[in-house]
Amino acid sequence: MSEFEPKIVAFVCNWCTYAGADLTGTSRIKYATNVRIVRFPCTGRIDYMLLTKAFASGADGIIVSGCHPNDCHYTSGNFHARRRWMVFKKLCDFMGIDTRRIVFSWVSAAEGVKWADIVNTTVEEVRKLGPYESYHKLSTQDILA
Amino acid sequence: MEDIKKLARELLADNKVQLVLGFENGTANRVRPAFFTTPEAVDKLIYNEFCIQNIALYLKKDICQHAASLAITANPNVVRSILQLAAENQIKEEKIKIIGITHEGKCVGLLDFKAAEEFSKTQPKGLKDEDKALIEKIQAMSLEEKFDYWVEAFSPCIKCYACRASCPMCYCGKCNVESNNPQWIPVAPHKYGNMEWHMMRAMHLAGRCINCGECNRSCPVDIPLNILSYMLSDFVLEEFESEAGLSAVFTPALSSYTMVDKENFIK
Amino acid sequence: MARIGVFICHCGENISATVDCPKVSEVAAKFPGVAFSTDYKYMCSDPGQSLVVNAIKEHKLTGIVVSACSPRMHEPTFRRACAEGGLNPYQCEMANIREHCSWVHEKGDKTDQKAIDIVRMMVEKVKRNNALLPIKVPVTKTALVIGGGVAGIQAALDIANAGHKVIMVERDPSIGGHMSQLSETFPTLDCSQCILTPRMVEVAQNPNIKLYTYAEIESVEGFVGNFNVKIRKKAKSVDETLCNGCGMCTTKCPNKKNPNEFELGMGNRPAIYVPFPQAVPNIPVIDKTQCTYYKNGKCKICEKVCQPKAIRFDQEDEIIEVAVGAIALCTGFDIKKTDFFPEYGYGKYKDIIDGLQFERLASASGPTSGEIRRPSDGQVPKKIVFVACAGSRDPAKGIEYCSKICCMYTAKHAILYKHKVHDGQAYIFYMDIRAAGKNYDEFTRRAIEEDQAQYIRGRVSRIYERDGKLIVVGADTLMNAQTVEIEADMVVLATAGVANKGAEELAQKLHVSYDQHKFFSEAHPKLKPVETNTAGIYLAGACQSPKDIPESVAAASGVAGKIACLFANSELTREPLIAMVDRQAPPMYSSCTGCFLCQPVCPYNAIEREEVKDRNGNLVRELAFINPGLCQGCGTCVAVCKSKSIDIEGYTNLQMYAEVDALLNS
Amino acid sequence: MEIINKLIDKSALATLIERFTKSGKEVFAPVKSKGISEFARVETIQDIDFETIATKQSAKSLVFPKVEKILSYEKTFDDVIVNNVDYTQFPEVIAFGNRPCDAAGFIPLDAIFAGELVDEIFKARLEKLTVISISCKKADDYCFCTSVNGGPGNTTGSDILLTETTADEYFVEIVTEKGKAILDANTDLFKDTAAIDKTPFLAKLEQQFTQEVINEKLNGIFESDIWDKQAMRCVGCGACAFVCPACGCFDIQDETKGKNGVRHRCWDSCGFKIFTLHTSGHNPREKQAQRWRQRIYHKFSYQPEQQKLFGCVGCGRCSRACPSDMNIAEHLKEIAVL
Amino acid sequence: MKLGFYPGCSLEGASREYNESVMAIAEKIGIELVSIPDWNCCGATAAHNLNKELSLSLPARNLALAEEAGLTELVVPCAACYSRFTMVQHELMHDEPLHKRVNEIIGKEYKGNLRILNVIQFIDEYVIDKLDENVKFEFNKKVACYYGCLLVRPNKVLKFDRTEDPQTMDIVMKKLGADAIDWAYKTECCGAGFSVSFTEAVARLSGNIVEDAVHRGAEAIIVACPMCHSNLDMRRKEIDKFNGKKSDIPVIYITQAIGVALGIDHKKLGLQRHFVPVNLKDFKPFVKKEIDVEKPQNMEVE
Repeated sequence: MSEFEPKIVAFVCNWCTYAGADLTGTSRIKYATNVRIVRFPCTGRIDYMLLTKAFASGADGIIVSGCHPNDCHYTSGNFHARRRWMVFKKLCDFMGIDTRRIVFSWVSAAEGVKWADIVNTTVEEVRKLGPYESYHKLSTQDILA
Repeated sequence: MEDIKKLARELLADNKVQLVLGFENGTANRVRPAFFTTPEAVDKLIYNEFCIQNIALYLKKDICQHAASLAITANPNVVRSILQLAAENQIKEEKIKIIGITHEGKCVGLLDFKAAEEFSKTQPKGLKDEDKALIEKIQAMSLEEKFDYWVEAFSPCIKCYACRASCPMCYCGKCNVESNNPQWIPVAPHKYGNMEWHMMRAMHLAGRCINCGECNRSCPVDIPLNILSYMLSDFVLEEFESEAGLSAVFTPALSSYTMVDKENFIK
Repeated sequence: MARIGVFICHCGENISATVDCPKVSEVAAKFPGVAFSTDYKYMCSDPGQSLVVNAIKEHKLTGIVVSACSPRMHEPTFRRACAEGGLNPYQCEMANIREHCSWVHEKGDKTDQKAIDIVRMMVEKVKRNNALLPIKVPVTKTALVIGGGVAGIQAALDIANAGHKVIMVERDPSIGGHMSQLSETFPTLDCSQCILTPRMVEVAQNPNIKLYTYAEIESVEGFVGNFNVKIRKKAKSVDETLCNGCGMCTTKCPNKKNPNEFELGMGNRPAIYVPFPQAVPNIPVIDKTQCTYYKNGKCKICEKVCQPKAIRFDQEDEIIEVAVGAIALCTGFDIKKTDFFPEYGYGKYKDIIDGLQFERLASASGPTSGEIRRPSDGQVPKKIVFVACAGSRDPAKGIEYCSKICCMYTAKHAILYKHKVHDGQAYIFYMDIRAAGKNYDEFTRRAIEEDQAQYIRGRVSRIYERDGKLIVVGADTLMNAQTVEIEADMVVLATAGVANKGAEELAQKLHVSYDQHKFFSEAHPKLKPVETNTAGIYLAGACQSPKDIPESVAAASGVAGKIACLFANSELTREPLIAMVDRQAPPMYSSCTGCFLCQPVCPYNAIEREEVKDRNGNLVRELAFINPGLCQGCGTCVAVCKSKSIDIEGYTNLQMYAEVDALLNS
Repeated sequence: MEIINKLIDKSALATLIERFTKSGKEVFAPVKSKGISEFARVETIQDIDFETIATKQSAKSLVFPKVEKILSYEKTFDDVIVNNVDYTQFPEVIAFGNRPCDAAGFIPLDAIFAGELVDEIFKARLEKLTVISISCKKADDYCFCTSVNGGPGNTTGSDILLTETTADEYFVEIVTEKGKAILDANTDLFKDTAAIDKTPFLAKLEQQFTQEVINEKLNGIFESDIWDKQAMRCVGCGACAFVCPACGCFDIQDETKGKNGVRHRCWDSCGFKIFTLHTSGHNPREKQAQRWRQRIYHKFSYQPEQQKLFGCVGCGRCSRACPSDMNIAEHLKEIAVL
Repeated sequence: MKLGFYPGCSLEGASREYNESVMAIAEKIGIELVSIPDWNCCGATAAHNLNKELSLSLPARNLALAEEAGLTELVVPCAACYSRFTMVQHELMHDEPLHKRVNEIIGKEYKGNLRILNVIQFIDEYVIDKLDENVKFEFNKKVACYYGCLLVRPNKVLKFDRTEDPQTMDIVMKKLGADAIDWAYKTECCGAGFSVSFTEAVARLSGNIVEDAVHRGAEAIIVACPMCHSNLDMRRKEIDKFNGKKSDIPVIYITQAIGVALGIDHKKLGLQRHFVPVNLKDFKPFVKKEIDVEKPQNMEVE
């Protein structure tokens, strides 16, 4: 049996992490292929519903990443996002949604190495956790099959 | 109760309000919300320990929207709801007269918003011991147990939306679940649709819920929805020192931030 | 039905070395809605672009996905090609299979699969793209300069010389700012007023500049290119059109013992006064709090002696409304007194003064006519101690930042002191000597080497008076941290530079952000140093952070350049990737419930309240409205809106949802 | 078919249920859990709650579940492949221990789903359903079946009706062929008896109005302000419709995951604002009062006219479930005396 | 009114008069000070140089005991004890793992609900308002209020008074009718723990303090710390030797000064126990005067 390859979705802001991931490319730093990047203008734009949507759509892990505090292109989008994530994480933890599978990070446009690192460690951690069966089952049992 | 009635009668008789929103005796020994428009009708007004439905809900309904001015018999939950609605631009102070009633049922007369804020701060909050115990019980569970608990707890949900309909804070003209392009929340009351619906609702109420527990009381299948809000309210209070329903001028926690918000969970 | 074209670029071998481009193209051709799919060596080359243009026409495409490099690289290129093919330029999406795929993975199936997924995701997105038109905003080609210090003067003159109208508002009765109070300037020691006053006169004489002194900003509304500003012109009690500046009133005013603000309390002025002889405009102002007539209802001597009959005791504040297209914030700074440092005795002992007061003592036009005499008894101090960082770089008690200008002016003070008191000795307590700048270090060396200023590296712990001397107790960290006690005749504290009074209030009126010290914040610390987060509002000088004269002037010219660019066109074009609130026909009007919880999250104050009224003018609803002139498109409001009534072009709910769905449900 | 009268004692009843489950039939009966009685799958008679007057929700979900897949589909490059639900494979279901009003509820549902246009899925479910009801010994303040042509011992809609006559025995009325089939397969469990007057064993419930009077009154009061008055405290949730045994409104929802998707039928309620909302923004039933009026008219005017039956069985569930005490019996009484 | 009380070793030994005077004024104004049952050494001066965990655990145990005894506020007259207590509370409340660790060590759970007051805070909150009604004599002397190093430091933790120019004692003394002088050494170091080990340093540091007070005409030095007191009082011989002149300025605890003004018997206040004799006489009956004192705001930036 081949090794489990986790599906990772990354929700990133356009100005820092997307550019940081561009830099990873420009620097030819290799990382795991498991990640798919979705570009947002700002972390403040990222709707928490999209996170559960990603799990429901089959993601095993999620990376949410944006500009470091005080570096937001729009001044405060990341601060609003940070607070939203705090509350969302609390709710997930209370409802048994596996937040070990959600990695929040700040990756700046200069942190190409960090981006590769975040992806690789997330892939490995999620690989250890295995497929997110419980949520996949919940979200598909009444729709597929 | 007589002082409440007297006050209501006077307000109507002096044309200070067009409508008094309160309670009357209902069927099968129940009490129920009632709308009084004449001083004579007020004879039927009651207030007792059973009048716990959060009638602030009706402030967003047509009957109250169309009244030029109204009064409301307001226990602490109703007062908090009114303040929060005001903070969210849903009700104007000049339109409403609050007949304040303490949690012990004592009438404290008319409250303007400033007095209502003071009143609200002095009244005990709604968390019951059994709610607290349930929160603690769930928090002690393992991740899988929690997930199974909630999937199971939500499974009887029939999406009648009584929780939404009876919540004063759920005043959106178009609820998220009604947005179908894209369809954010599955409408069907299957396990997944129920999970996402209740999760979304809990997030929307985070930092805004005044913890009246009405969602739980109105639920025909008795889902302990209120503890989701209780738990998040506690969290928001602890983390952001923010509490809904205490002031008519208030920015809820999720519409604000501080530089020092925790980020120990961020890599 | 969507007809999407997919264009896979090899980027030479940059992509094709690791991604099987023909295969990706082949798979993409089978995606629902894809009408055309191809791959090519260099999509950004001219033939590549022609390929795109022709395919759009030939296959009647409704949208294109260019699968190549990062959109940060070539998105504009392919948007242009898209438009050339006859489509709306915003019907183009880039699938980043270079930076995010071919460059970061090895050749193999997984990499191909990832490229395919990325393309599928963008195909699903572009299907839902809307045709967008750039936003045009008209521009009123008049600039408002707030603050008439050296930065404001420079900005106003530059803008005016570029041929645009300028309105300058100054809070004090004269322009000139702090620079007019200085004696000499570092590192050249040229006389401050000598270089400043000609520029002040230029401002007054420039036909493009309208000057309002003794005036403040009442309110600011609108957005870039279209600000409406109310200016409160405070009553001077003098008719400016009649006054000829003869000075009779100030000479004859019997009430002369009022603390002189310009001299920082070290001199007196009459109740009707011109702040300093070279003031622009040279028109006096009556200080209503001091004037005998205003206090007792008797006197009016000034009115009697005024030949042009310009005195107006009944004059009232006047509100002037102006329309401007851009605003330059040049409100300068203030110094923090040191009463929060009780151990330094400022305010308790007369001979402990601050740096600005020393400037006046050293100024030829100052209260001692340029002689260094101490305030208590007028004696010439023989031993003088300068304390640098008296409040700066002190997170425990003062402010944590470096006030930047103090190292230099303290060196200047030591030099000026030595030039004026030849047998005197200056001591300087300092933390570090920060003299980075053209000829700056040379200047501080000169203070040490030529003018024998004794620099002591250490902090002062206490200053107290004993037997008529000021005992300055400090440590010399270069001498084994030994305690040093100096019996001084006078002490000068280089107090911290702080935000000007009212900065916070003004920032709120203008909706610009400010830091925790109330200095206005630039839009980007490196790349947008003179812009604020509010489009059309710029900042120059020490209102941003402590700055010296050349820096303030450079920033002011930068602002003038920015404003001249803005005014170069009569319309402003902006990317239409902005947020909008749902609007529908009555009776719905909108799904917005008017909770306005989106308002506080907008960094640009772009969310306004729109009142929906019925035919009779009765208020029906209050709805959020996003001002397209102000929105910068961060989308935070979109995520905050509970009823999903806000959406943002380019990243709509439908698009993002489709992307997530497409990524995983292959 | 003429009603066949029998007796069955409780141990025989237990055996009967055992035989059902052993033969692969799914038995649904009231089950009490955490203080709430609802229909649920049972294995033995011990699981069953015989005491509760009415379960919170009706038995309608046995034929009309709250959410039900009606087809699935797969998108290809240029086509959509539709797969219908195989309704021949539905299991045999026994509804046991429901009240006569629940049984009566299947009649109007049948009229909605299998009237002029036949809903095959519904029809298949109903055909596979055998209803064994138990008469009511007790009624509560919300019950009003006697006012809508029902009663605590009414056999309408039941295949078999049981009435407890002694502590150990039920009087059995075999009403339909489906009921007879059960009798025939289990003759050893039933004892013969002559017809028994059930009245002493039934709950007493006074008639408050007749549905015919309501029907008649509704002819002239469409524009009356009574609807505003009655609906004033309605919060606009769908609890009443969802717990109603006779409400059949549904919503169709397609749910897609990538290329695959299903079409779901889920309960809907005329009490919801968006029930009639047009895309244009126009809503023919803009006010809650209009929606309340629709509910009453549908049950007491439109259904009698179109389907010759009434859409209310008097179970009182809507009144019990209402968060703001909208008591339908009270309101109907008000209409009856207009 | 009941408040917790931690005497510590000094107040039971060398500074008995401090203890006596605190108790005497508390009694006079009707406050009961309840000692922490089974209290232990706070570890001051030595522990935090040797073992971090020990230095935290010693005070933490006392604090936990106080909490267990149901106390909500704790008066700690010794400035060194007070400093340790507040620092420990601050550290534990800002470091959760450390807090857990210390709780494990002491085998008790310290929740951190205790408010810790030094003597001048105690006076400021509970005594100062009662002065007008209880004071019998005017303390009509010129005094130098000496705060030393620990009482108002570090400000980040204490959030009380101004670190470099504290005023609370000056205000109290002014209220009692004294002329509290402005002088240079109110927060300078007295030599503290070197009292025994390095007397020369004490002589120099304390010498400067005594000299400036005398030079400015003070008739008494007012203190609120047992160590300051012992250095300025007990080491007077060495001080005088360092200054090269004899001085007879007495060093009085603020509580003693208040006690004197309250009319409490001088013996009960322990005034006879000092090395430098206290010969303060001629106190006039107290007449209430409006004094011009503005309470200093805590102006420090956090």
